[in-house]
Amino acid sequence: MTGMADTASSGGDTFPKILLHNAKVFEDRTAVREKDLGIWQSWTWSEALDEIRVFSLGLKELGLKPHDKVAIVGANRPRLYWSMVAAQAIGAVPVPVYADSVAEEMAYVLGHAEVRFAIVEDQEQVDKLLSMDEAVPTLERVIYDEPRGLRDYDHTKLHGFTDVQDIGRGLLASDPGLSSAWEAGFSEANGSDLAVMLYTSGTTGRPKGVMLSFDNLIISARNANAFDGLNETEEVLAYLPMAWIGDHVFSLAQAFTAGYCVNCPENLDTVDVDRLEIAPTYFFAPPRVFEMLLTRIMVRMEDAGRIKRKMFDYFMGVARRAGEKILNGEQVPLSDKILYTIGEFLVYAPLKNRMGLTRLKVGYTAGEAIGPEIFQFFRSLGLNLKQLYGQTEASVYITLQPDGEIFGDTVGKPAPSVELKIADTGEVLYRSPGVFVGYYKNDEATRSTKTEEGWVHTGDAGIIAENGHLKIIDRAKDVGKLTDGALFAPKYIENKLKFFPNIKEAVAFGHERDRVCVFINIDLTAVGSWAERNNVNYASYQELAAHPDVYRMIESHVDQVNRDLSKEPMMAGSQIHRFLILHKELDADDGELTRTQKVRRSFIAERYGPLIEALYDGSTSKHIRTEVTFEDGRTGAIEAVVEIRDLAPHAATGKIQEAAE
Amino acid sequence: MLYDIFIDPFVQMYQMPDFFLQVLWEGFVAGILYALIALGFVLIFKASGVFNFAQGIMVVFAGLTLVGLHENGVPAYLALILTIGVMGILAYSIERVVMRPLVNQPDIILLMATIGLTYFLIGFGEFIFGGEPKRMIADELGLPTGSTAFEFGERGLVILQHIDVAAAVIAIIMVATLGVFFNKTRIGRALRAVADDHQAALSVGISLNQIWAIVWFAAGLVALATGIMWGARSDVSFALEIIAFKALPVLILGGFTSIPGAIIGGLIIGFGEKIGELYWGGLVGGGIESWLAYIIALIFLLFRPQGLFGEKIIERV
Amino acid sequence: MFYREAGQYKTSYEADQALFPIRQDLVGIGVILLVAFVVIPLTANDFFLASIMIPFLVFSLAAIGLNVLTGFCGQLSLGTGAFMGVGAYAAYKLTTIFPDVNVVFLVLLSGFFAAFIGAIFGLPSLRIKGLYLAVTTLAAQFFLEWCFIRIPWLYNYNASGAIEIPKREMFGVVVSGAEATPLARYFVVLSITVAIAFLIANVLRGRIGRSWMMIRDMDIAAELMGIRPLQTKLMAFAVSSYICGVAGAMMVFFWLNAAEPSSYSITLSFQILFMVILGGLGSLGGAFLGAAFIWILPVALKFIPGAIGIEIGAETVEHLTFMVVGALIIFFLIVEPHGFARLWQIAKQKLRVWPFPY
Amino acid sequence: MNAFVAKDELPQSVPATNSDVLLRVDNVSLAFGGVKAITDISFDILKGEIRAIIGPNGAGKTSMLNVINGFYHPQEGTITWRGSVRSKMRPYEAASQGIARTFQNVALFKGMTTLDNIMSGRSLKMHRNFFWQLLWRGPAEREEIEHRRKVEDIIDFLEIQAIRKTPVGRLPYGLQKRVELGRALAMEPELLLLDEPMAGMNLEEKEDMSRFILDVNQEFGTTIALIEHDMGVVMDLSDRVVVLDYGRKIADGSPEDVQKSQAVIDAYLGVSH
Repeated sequence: MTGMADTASSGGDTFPKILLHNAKVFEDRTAVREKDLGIWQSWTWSEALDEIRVFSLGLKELGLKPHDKVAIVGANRPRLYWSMVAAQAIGAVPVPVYADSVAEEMAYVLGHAEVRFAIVEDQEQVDKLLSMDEAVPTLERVIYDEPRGLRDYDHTKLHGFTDVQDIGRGLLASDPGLSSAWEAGFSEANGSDLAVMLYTSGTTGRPKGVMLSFDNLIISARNANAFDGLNETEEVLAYLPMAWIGDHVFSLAQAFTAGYCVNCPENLDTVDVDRLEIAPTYFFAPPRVFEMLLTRIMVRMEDAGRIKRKMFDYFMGVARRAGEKILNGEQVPLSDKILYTIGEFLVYAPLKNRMGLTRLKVGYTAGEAIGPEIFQFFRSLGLNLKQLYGQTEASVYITLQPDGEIFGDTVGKPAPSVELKIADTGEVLYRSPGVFVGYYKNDEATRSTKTEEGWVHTGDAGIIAENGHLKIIDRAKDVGKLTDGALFAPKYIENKLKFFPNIKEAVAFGHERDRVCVFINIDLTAVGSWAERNNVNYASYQELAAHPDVYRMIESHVDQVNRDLSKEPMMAGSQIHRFLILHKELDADDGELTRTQKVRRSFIAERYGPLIEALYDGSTSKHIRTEVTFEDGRTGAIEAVVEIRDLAPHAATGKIQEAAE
Repeated sequence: MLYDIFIDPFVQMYQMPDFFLQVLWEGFVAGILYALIALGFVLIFKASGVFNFAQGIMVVFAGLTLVGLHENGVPAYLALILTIGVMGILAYSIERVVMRPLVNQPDIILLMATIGLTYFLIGFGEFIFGGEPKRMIADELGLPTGSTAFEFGERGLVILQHIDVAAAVIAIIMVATLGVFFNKTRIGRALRAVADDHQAALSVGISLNQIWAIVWFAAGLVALATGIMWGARSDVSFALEIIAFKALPVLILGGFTSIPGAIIGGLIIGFGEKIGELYWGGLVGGGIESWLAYIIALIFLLFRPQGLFGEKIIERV
Repeated sequence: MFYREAGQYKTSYEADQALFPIRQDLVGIGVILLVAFVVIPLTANDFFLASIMIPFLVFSLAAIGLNVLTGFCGQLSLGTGAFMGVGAYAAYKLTTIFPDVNVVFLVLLSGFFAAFIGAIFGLPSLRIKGLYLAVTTLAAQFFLEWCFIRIPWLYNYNASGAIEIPKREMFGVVVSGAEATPLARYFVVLSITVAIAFLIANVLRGRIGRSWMMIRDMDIAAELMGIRPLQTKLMAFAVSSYICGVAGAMMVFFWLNAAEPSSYSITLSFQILFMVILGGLGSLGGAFLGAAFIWILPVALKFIPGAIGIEIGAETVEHLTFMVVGALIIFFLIVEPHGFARLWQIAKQKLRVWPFPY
Repeated sequence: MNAFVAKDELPQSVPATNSDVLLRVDNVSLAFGGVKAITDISFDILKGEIRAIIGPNGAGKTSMLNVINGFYHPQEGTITWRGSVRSKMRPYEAASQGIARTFQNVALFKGMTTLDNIMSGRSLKMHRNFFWQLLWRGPAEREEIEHRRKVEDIIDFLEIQAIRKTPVGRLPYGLQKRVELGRALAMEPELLLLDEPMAGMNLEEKEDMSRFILDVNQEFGTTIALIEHDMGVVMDLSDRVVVLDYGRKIADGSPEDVQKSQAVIDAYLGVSH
């Protein structure tokens, strides 16, 4: 484990300073690529500096002042990343915002942050911002990257990215000394200054603005780089929302501190192809991405010829048996080693190639628990996939799995320079250099989250296993009790359900009730493909969800979960007694999921109140009418009669002494 | 020079009318035979849209089978019947093995397949019957031989080979039969329906496969007749295959789908070729028969791309 | 399976439009060229060079020529043999008239005569399409064949009526005539074929190649995009005939040594057409595959009975070869009407997405 | 012009000054072997407008487009293009004068990729001769890249990046239509003729396509003449509408006026819609 990295020695303590440093040290190394107009347009570090410099000068000319807040709205684009650093060079604070959030949500964030400038991707975002005049009275200027469709807009408040750059370029041409003046402008800034504000989407209440200093980000990033030995040769794909701390650290903080290259995909439809082309060496994805990759592999292999499928199954068996051990450097029989080598040629390497993970050095997953089978699948292919546990408030890193110490059910050991403790309530607390400065304009929340001594409440309940690894059970506030006193950890149950590819989401109920019941959301891709193979006809999601065969299949999954639960003494009491399959997909547009695709339990409980009632009053079906929002913003309603199934729980079999864990 | 081209031939025609008549007769007979081959093409093209390159080799194959059977001691008429049977089996096999799997493929692929078929039949025919030319069993089949000379004018003679007369008669009978077949019989009408619209034909309950087997069989019969006639004039050999190429300009002239077109086209080519060869050929060293038909067809195409009896193609976008 | 494309990203249009944008393909081509230029000359015997490789390459080039016209521009031609003959006779006349000029240069020059003749016979293509056009090209075939027989000047009034290739040297090495070694001929043929294949690949990926394909895929739309149909088609005829002409000249200069008019008969036209169709219309690689199939298969077939110890007369073998080739042609047309190139494409796609089916 | 003969109840278009007229059709008639497809039709298309041509099936709309871009030659009447009366011209000449079009039934080059299809629209703007093409390296490649950039802009504009290298034959119909529009745009036409650009599309695709058409009109200032069946789309998109029925013009004017015209209502009621 490496100690705290030295900030002064390698580049500087703010991103603008590091940029200057990188432009000197890495000069002609590619800093950023974007698939645009069919090819990977590339910029070296020195070109990036030039771009950022002129843009920054232009921003200043337009009136951007230190401590101003600058909203950044859009998909991952080099110019938007540059905008953040350009703003920081003036002393302003970038506030990346989720580009797909609805206008109202965005207006709240921008209003709360009191942004003066906004730098956005395209017409869609411009329209959104222009409609927020009242909600965001501070907003003075909107700068857009993509001019299409904006030609006829009133340009008094509106500027093109390149126009702003041209202003800067013009100034620079007329006054050559401006460049050094610009550099002098941020030389006085230091690591304790505010670097960025990220709004956490939060499962409840209004988003909170997490203020992070340069020190928070840069020290955390350097520690993480040292931990996994990342350097300027890495390639990463920037495809996760820019407003999310993960992307901010991976695609900006770590990229700047390590000097590696960030690749922006062409658009959301082409991420898979773009990943294949770039073959990132360092890759981060939430579990759902890995789930999707695995589901797609399995679905496609279902369509493969028999021989090929046999071969695939056989070698995946070999991989399951030996792959992880080989990756961990453990001893395996020679026969397995040989078989694994053949499998590598026939199956594993081609699979990794198709996923674009051939060159992967380190991969991380976090955000939610990943299904052990999914996790194991990727590791057994020889991919160094690891879990980490992090938060926006911690500048990501709280715990990390060190190489060779990978356990599916834990999230690793404390990251470098991170202290960890478990409160009496079971809640996990940590203290680290990455700990945030505070919530913006919300001291109360800051005080309740961060103690005087700098310990931060994660809000998660967890335990530290004997090997020193942290194991997360659930949200601290979500862990409840059944009326018979048995522990009820809804997320734990839901995750077990979601590990089945056919189940996309699950919502468990049971706190202060006599038994556990769940809502289940089927995965349309997986179940649809299953239906096709089994000649199950359906016209709509709703029809498929209500199909008796689907019910039968899901019932077997639930039963399997019950069997698993019955083996765990602490959980045996919370087996699922009843379940139903929801007639619609849970959707962020309807407020059922957060923007990061987490279920909003209380909202769902309220919305589907009649169904919960039905689950507990013993009825076998229930009529429900639900308001929905379509993609284009219109609303409508769908109605359905949802069937409810009962299951018999399994007898508890776990040994009682394990209950201590 | 210009005299040789534009005046002299006509002067000759006038001066030696008997020779001219003889040439015309030769042209007529050749034309009839071309027309017979073209007829085979048209039958298949009309019903299945396949440009059957193997028609030429089918002629040879039919002739060889007939002669070959007779050589092995089968009486002539029985051999004829057996040959008809063989052509039936061939038609059925082609439909089954070649045409059915290739249904709905582009024209050129079907054309290629028939050329592949040609190769196969050449190999097969030579393998069974050997490659040497054989004499057609015209006598045994009761076809007339010998010739009759008609005196013409003061000193001229026009000689008619009986076999040629028989050929002409048989050709006319075949065309008439086919005409009746197409217009009066149920299958014939079905065939025409297929030619017009495959879907429509299917919807009235006619099996395309049956129809194809039938047209290939019909084409096989035409081939047999052609083989006998042509064989009686020269010999039955694989050299006959080349006459298949002669049918192409005939088809261009007559249109790919028209039976009367095939006849008239055949006659035009037959007359044109003989007259061209005998009156103009000498000017350029002779042998122009080999390409004259094509040049005639080519020139013709430039002015009427759809052939004499083809339908006008209106391009639409 | 062998295609590991991850990490092959293009940062410029040059790289994106390269002839072989996938690295593995580039390596594959490199290996093939290495085998062709180094391994085969070092290991092959004279029979293999003279009876298999040289004709294979000559036919490949001819198939490329026809493919330009038929596969890329959509104009069916049955006159390939004759256009090859034009090249052969032109080169023969040229080398008799200018005995001191480099023979390879003359062979390449002779293609222009074929191109000119080809363009003339391409004129009807403005009005005539499909099978009808094929028939007009047959006119070219028979007319030109007739010329080869009836114009003694073309074969220098030889009593045999055939052209006999004189001895010619290049850089001090005999490359044509009876004395030339198979190895020397092989290098000349290989170099010309590879060079022309490469150059024509360039044309095909650019504006002109695209205009041909536009005519092929939908001539009306092409015209509405500003393509002049006649110009474009004539150019395809000319380029195609040039290549065929060069192939025809190579055929007699570096392979047969002597040729009669019947060497360039309709049979040759069909042979080349088969190579193109079975190889795959619209694929340069397919031209090589098709040529290999049509040329090498019969040669191989002749050896099979002997190899497995059955004594069959030469004639019978000949007949059987015809049958087998004919049957195989039909078989392949049924299995994959788009030719070996498509089979290779499918196989390649399978290898690229391995282990997935798509 | 016989505008006064029993036609005064028809909505007439506002007379435009000559300089604004991009194309004028005067008294054009077209017949195929005695069957009249178009009878004595006159109308004009102004620079920068979106002009819709509507009418029941078989009204002669497509024939009209075919006349405009030179595919059919009318037996009677004249066509004035950019102020000069046009004599008989071949379609490729029309193309070189800045008229591009799309087709009712997608007429893409099926054997080529999306990229190549759109590149084919640049044919007229590319000039490197055969010998440069042989060499590729150098001028031919530079020219290719120069045009590739423009084509990539169009791909970006139409949001079809994901299908750039897909053979068009494999694309769903809606996308094919979009590629075809891209191909026409690549010609940088002055007048763009769209033959039922939204036929067979679902609602979402129609909305996308409408947006593209409007964007093309506004961003590039391209004049557009389009045939469309969906009256909603026509009313939303077009500046002026000309209505044909049985090869004759029955109305001409703003969408609102045309909608009110009795002749149009009759024509549309006469056929099942």
